[in-house]
Amino acid sequence: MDMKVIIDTIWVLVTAKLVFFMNLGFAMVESGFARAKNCVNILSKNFVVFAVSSLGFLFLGWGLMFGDGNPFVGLKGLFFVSGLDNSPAVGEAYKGVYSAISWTGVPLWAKFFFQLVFCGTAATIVSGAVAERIKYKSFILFSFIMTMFIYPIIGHWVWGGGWLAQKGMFDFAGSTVVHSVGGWAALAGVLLLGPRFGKYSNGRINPIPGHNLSLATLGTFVLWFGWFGFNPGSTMMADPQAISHVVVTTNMAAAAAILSAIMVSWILLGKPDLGMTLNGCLAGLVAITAPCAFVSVGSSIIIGLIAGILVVLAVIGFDKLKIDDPVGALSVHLVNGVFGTLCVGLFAQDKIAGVATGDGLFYGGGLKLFLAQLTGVISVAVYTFIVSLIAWAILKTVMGIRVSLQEEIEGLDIGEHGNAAYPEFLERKPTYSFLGLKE
Amino acid sequence: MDMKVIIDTIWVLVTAKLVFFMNLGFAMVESGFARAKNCVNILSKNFVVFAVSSLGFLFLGWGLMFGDGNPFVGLKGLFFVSGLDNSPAVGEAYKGVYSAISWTGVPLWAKFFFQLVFCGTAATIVSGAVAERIKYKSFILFSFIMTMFIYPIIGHWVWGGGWLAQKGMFDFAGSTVVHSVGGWAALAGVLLLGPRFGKYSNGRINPIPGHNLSLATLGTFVLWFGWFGFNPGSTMMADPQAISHVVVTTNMAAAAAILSAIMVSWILLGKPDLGMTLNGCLAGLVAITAPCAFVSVGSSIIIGLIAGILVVLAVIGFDKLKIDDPVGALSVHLVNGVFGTLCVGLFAQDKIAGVATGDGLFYGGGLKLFLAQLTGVISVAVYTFIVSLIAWAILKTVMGIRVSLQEEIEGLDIGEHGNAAYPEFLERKPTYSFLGLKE
Amino acid sequence: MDMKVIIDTIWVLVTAKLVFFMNLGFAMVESGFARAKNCVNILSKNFVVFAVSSLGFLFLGWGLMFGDGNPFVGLKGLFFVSGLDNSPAVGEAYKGVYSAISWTGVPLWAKFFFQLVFCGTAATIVSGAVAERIKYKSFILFSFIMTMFIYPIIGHWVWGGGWLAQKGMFDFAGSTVVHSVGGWAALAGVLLLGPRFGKYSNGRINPIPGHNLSLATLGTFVLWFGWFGFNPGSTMMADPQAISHVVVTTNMAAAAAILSAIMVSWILLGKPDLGMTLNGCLAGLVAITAPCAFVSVGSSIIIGLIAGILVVLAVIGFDKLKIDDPVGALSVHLVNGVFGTLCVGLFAQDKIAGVATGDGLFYGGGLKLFLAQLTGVISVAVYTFIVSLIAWAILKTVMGIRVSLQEEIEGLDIGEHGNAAYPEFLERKPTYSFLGLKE
Amino acid sequence: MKKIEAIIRPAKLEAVRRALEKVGYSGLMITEIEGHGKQKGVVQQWRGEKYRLELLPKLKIEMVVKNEDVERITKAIIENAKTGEIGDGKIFVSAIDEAIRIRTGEKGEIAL
Amino acid sequence: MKKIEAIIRPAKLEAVRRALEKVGYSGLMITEIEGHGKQKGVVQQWRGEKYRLELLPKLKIEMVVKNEDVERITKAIIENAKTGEIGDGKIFVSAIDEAIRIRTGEKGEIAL
Amino acid sequence: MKKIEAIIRPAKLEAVRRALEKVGYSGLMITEIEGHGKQKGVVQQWRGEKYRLELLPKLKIEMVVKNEDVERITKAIIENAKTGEIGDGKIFVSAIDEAIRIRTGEKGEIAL
Ligand SMILES: Nc1ncnc2c1ncn2[C@@H]1O[C@H](COP(=O)(O)OP(=O)(O)O)[C@@H](O)[C@H]1O
Ligand SMILES: Nc1ncnc2c1ncn2[C@@H]1O[C@H](COP(=O)(O)OP(=O)(O)O)[C@@H](O)[C@H]1O
Ligand SMILES: Nc1ncnc2c1ncn2[C@@H]1O[C@H](COP(=O)(O)OP(=O)(O)O)[C@@H](O)[C@H]1O
Repeated sequence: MDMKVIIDTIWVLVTAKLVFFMNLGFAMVESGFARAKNCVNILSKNFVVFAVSSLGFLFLGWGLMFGDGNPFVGLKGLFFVSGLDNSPAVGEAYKGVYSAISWTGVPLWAKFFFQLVFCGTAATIVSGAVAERIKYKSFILFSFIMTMFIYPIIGHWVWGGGWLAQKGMFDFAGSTVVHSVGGWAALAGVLLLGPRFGKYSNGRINPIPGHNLSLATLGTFVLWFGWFGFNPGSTMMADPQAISHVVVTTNMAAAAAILSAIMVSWILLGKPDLGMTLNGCLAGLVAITAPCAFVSVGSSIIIGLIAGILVVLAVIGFDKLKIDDPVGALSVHLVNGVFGTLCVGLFAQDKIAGVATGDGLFYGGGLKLFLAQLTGVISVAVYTFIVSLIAWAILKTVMGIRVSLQEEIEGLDIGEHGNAAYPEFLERKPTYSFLGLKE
Repeated sequence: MDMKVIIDTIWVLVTAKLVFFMNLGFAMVESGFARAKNCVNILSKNFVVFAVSSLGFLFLGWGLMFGDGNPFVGLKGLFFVSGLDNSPAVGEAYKGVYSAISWTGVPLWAKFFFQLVFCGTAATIVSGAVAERIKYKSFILFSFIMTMFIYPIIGHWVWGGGWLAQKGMFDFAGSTVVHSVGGWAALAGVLLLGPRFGKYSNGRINPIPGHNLSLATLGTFVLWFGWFGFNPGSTMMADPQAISHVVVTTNMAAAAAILSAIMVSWILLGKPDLGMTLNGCLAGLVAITAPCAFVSVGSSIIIGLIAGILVVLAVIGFDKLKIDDPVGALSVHLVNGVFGTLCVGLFAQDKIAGVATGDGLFYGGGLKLFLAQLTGVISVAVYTFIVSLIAWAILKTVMGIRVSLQEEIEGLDIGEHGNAAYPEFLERKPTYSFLGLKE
Repeated sequence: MDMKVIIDTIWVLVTAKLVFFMNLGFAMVESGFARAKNCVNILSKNFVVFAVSSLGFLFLGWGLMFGDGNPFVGLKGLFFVSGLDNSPAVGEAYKGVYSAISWTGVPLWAKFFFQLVFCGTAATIVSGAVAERIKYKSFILFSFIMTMFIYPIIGHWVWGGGWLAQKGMFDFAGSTVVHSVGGWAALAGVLLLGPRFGKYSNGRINPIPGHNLSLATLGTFVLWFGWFGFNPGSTMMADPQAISHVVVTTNMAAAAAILSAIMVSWILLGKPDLGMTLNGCLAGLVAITAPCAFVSVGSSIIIGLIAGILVVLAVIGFDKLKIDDPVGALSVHLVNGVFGTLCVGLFAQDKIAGVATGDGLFYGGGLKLFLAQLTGVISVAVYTFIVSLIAWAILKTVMGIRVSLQEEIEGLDIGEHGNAAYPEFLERKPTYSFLGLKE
Repeated sequence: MKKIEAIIRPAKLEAVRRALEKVGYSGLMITEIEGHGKQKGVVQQWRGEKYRLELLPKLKIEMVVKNEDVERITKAIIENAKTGEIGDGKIFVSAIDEAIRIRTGEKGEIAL
Repeated sequence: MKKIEAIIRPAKLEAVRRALEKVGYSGLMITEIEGHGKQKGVVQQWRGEKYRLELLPKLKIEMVVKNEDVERITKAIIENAKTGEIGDGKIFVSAIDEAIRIRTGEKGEIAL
Repeated sequence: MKKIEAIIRPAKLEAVRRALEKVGYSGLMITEIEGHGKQKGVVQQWRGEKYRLELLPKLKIEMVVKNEDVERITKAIIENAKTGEIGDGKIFVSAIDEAIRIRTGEKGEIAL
């Protein structure tokens, strides 16, 4: 057996496992940032979403994304990854219907698993933004739609040899394909759901503190760890220079974003808020996801610094707009997914880690790359937002997407699951309603 | 140095580390499913058990399992892995006393560590079932017995070239060797211990809710993650096709089991219980452990779907039988360990990922393979259950295995350890005794 | 591309990621061992410290540590890892200014990332010892000093081809370079800070129990897991025999230390304390860190056994000396870092896993190696402790290092961050002050 | 002086407190209690077994007030804690002999 | 009307409540308290240092009842909360001037 | 018999209890409450929004004592719970009709 295939398969599988592990990270961040009375519900959503993704992506998602077809959608080998394929053969030797991903010399199931964990990430992003009020059933159904009809189409455009790839748009590990897709789908949901009860009442913004910052911190560390699979794994082959480069740009962006988020919140809010610090880290990671292999370590620090500032402003901004996102998913994944994608057009340095992207605006490449990135950002926004809005609207009409007010007040744990997350601990029940006497 | 040896060693060690990490998963699932007053005790048990396994398996377990000997037990190089061995030499080139495991070309200590983490898993399974009433001391002693005399013997039969291997029984990653062995040993303990105080009183089954579903969910994610070491690592060499295949069957079985457990509990219990969802996931993983490399991805989904249903029924069934298993260890590991082992006989497709198992019943292979599997299931049940029963009985006579009623009511944390897991949080002390007014 | 480079890069990066993950472990152990009212602060410190390390080590630390220079400090390619370097070239072929680390054939950024995670570990050790009273701002500044001026200098001496390396001192994975450096810096901080309010009052030692032993156990498991990156990764190349050997010695020392810590606390304290058990595990891991590749598996067990005893005695001893270390960082990292380093001089067996250390005292090598180790221990102690003391003293004078008494009593979470870790749970506020009526 | 002890639904605390602020009050204490009256408990499940939590979380508000304020304050509480459903809670009034302000040592109504 | 305030061991709650159900009662409130009486505390340890939790978890049951029910109810509590060991707890009885049912506004004994 | 109900700062519990031990007492119950008096709340923030926790954690100590002990015990509490800052708390005294020791069934002052 070819050594290169073995090594690449190990790399792809090990990094895919780390990305899988990010499901734990999301579960802990989201439940930690929400109230105890909705904890079981959030845990359940984050748990079931990867099961749904697994089946949805196997059934149809993979085929639409990587099947040979037209620039907009895959058409061959649609169902159950059952098209002809002789992976790990590459290049000329490859015979099969998934040619868009035939450049990486690993077995078909390794490709599938790696792509699946990315699909799962896009789906799980939605969960946090719609938390504390969405019906469990409706969330499960939306996740099927997401992993079968929304994510794979965008994926086809960018990573499946579709029209955006042909336009010269670059998204190394998915600032757009994964994060902003998740973000736009979430935004559509949030708008149709409306804010949580009591969040914007009497003309005030009432903060609703999360119940467990230990869990949220734990989750953020796990996500940071998982990102060391997400970004360097996206080489899908063990190219030593590239993966080493990507590990460092990824880490530096996170580090810089943490420090800038701390500074900004210290200045704007008077104290270094831990929630903002954690969001800052994630913002840096999301922002560097597209450019991680195309920019220098120095640029990664700048990108991180800006991401950390952006996320703090975005969290405050969304609240001003009365767009209620309990965990900051929009500020992290949508805002910084867009920002990171555009950064490729600004900071890219041709072949810095091997890929011929051409130079970005700041490195003398002119607007060409930037415009390709912008096209990507806009078209993805339009498609994802509209399709998601329609999907949410249909769910809303057919079965409802929001729990009853009574259930929301008592907590979704009892209403949706009949469980309590912490049955033995005495909780300060009224906290959420008693807060909010703003300075 | 031979590249193949290097690569295989990396694969074996990395997957072994993931399996090691499952200790965290077990600790969190089990403590989350138990009451706060016993939390320190459960954490301690789950923590010490791998230390015990490490010493026990080093001292004797490895030798009994892999030492050359007769079909029932290893006899050479028994103590401290100190027999002659020239690993990573394989095949003809191998000179040593651990020939049953000489097919994998990695250094001896890599083999040892990989096998050790499996031994540790079998031992830790017991911990959950006997939780909330067992004496710490007795648990430690039983764990020594388990890792020195019970697990290695069964291991020898199946993986050490023993009589079951010769009979043509297949257990790829240990549905039987690890999970059902753990399960039978646990069952023996549970029967001798009796149910927790108050669990079955006044003719009712009194539910005793776990104290922390966040931890339990965290633990289940960690276990799922770890299983990506458990199953694909069991190739013990980096065969790209095989490991990719196994990663996907493993994941699909888990996903399917989650969804079927949710459906069944939604139908049977009215709401999608999170505890059942988590157990469903684990059930799917246990069930696919034996067949993961022998069945198609399609079959893995079917196996998962059935496992998810089985576990819900088993949890309810054991309660009806007044067999008190606080965390569902029997339903997960014993029932689905047996089920998964039999599935090999039903769903196997010859050489689907390389191994020549012959076809299972559903693929035209007739009853041959199924009967070999059944022989394995039954003989392992008989040996493990009887030896465990004797071991528990001796411990019971010599030093007692159950804490005093007074201590059980006050909690084992104070009684056994003098610690409190959450000394600053106000707990609703009487919950456990006040529940249970069944509909 | 040379296969060896690819494989070694994978090994280095994967193990580095595991070491990165130890940040989560530290965060959970330290917050679990502290009080709920300081939880946000501790999480924040543990979170920000890796961001600080990333920037500090990139900016200057790497250059001082690995830049070509004199035996005391690196002088070339100081800033931003920007010196000439043609990694992964090795030996004769290497052209660059970081020759001390040119023996490992991986890309420069892989080397950097691997070394960075070690630097981060040294910095995070400080955090636990100074917990529950240090100002957030001052901690951040000290961390910059630590990662730019303290750790890299010692690193240069031992791993950067400096005078201790030339003296024949061996520290495989950093018992001294990482752990005791962290420990000495922490000790200096603790002495200048003084004990927490109420810890030693009325002539008594008042125990201040940690708020969450589930988190502490979780963290310890994560650290144990991460150590399987820390120690075997320090080969910085995938040498199968060496890494397999190191994995097993690492694990055996931990296992032995757990059991001896349990035994000792059972004997000395009457019950097997979980906090001591967890510290015991970490003590064994720290102690084996220097000798893991130089001693036999049998010796690793002995080293672990002693480490487990040492840590229990040290925890009790530091308390007697009124040196207040809330999480036992000194007992774990300082005491056992020193002990482990000396063990190399006692237990080393020449070339047992490839490295020519010469034999230790117990294997007939005489005092030579031991004295080299001792020289290392003492000189590192002197440099680190004095420089740290000066750094802390300057911070104390310029901006203060301790929060106000009022803030300390109310908790640093409110004072430093304006956050509460668990706003919905009812806490037993006075616990900490009401305890301590010693037997 | 009288002590007013009101058991209310947790979700009604904000409304009650706002109302009290309007009518004026000098201080209050709130305790998390679990109550049991006519209201049926919440049904939960654990791994297949349903059970009813017979005790429901309630809040107890205690205020020591001047005799003449009792009427006004109980009225404010009733109006704002009422949903008309079983489980709205009760108010109990009892006598207090003496009140002391720890900070100043003042005694009697002035200490309230 | 009288308020019966009973301090009991947490583990005795179920027995007491079943007994109360038999003798009949209209409502109760339960508060988690920490108590200190003749009973010695629990010894715990933290990293080598032993300490005693002098305060022990207890439950306080409060019931407002008609004067004529006091006897019956205190008897039921005593019988079921008793172990004979130190730490069994106490019962205190005091006067209640007025009771109001929030849901209906009913006052007096009818509101209990 | 009288019931002394003292609301104090959590941080003052140790001092108060030591003082009580000196003057002697037969038993007490401690409840975690949240209080609101003249003292302003603590300001916290959550993701960019500041809010004030109007309710502050306090402890309620309840002791049933003989009439003649009221003076002595309230004095001990006041002396040790006082900081002079707003938020020090209050003491309320009320009448108790009857006390019963569950363990023995003893009634009256002897049961305290
Ligand atoms: N007699 C009583 N003594 C003490 N507490 C009572 C009494 N009656 C009711 N309560 C408290 O009031 C709460 C509401 O009582 P419930 O009977 O459900 O309300 P309502 O009859 O007003 O609808 C109960 O949970 C309990 O805590
Ligand atoms: N005088 C009192 N005032 C308030 N609470 C008391 C009083 N005496 C006892 N208690 C409460 O009763 C509980 C049990 O008292 P204890 O003296 O241990 O019981 P007993 O003497 O009946 O065996 C104590 O924990 C305390 O909460
Ligand atoms: N009239 C009252 N009724 C009930 N509790 C009160 C009353 N007045 C004060 N309290 C309690 O006492 C605590 C301290 O009161 P505060 O007015 O802040 O103190 P002070 O005026 O003595 O400085 C409050 O948090 C509240 O719990």
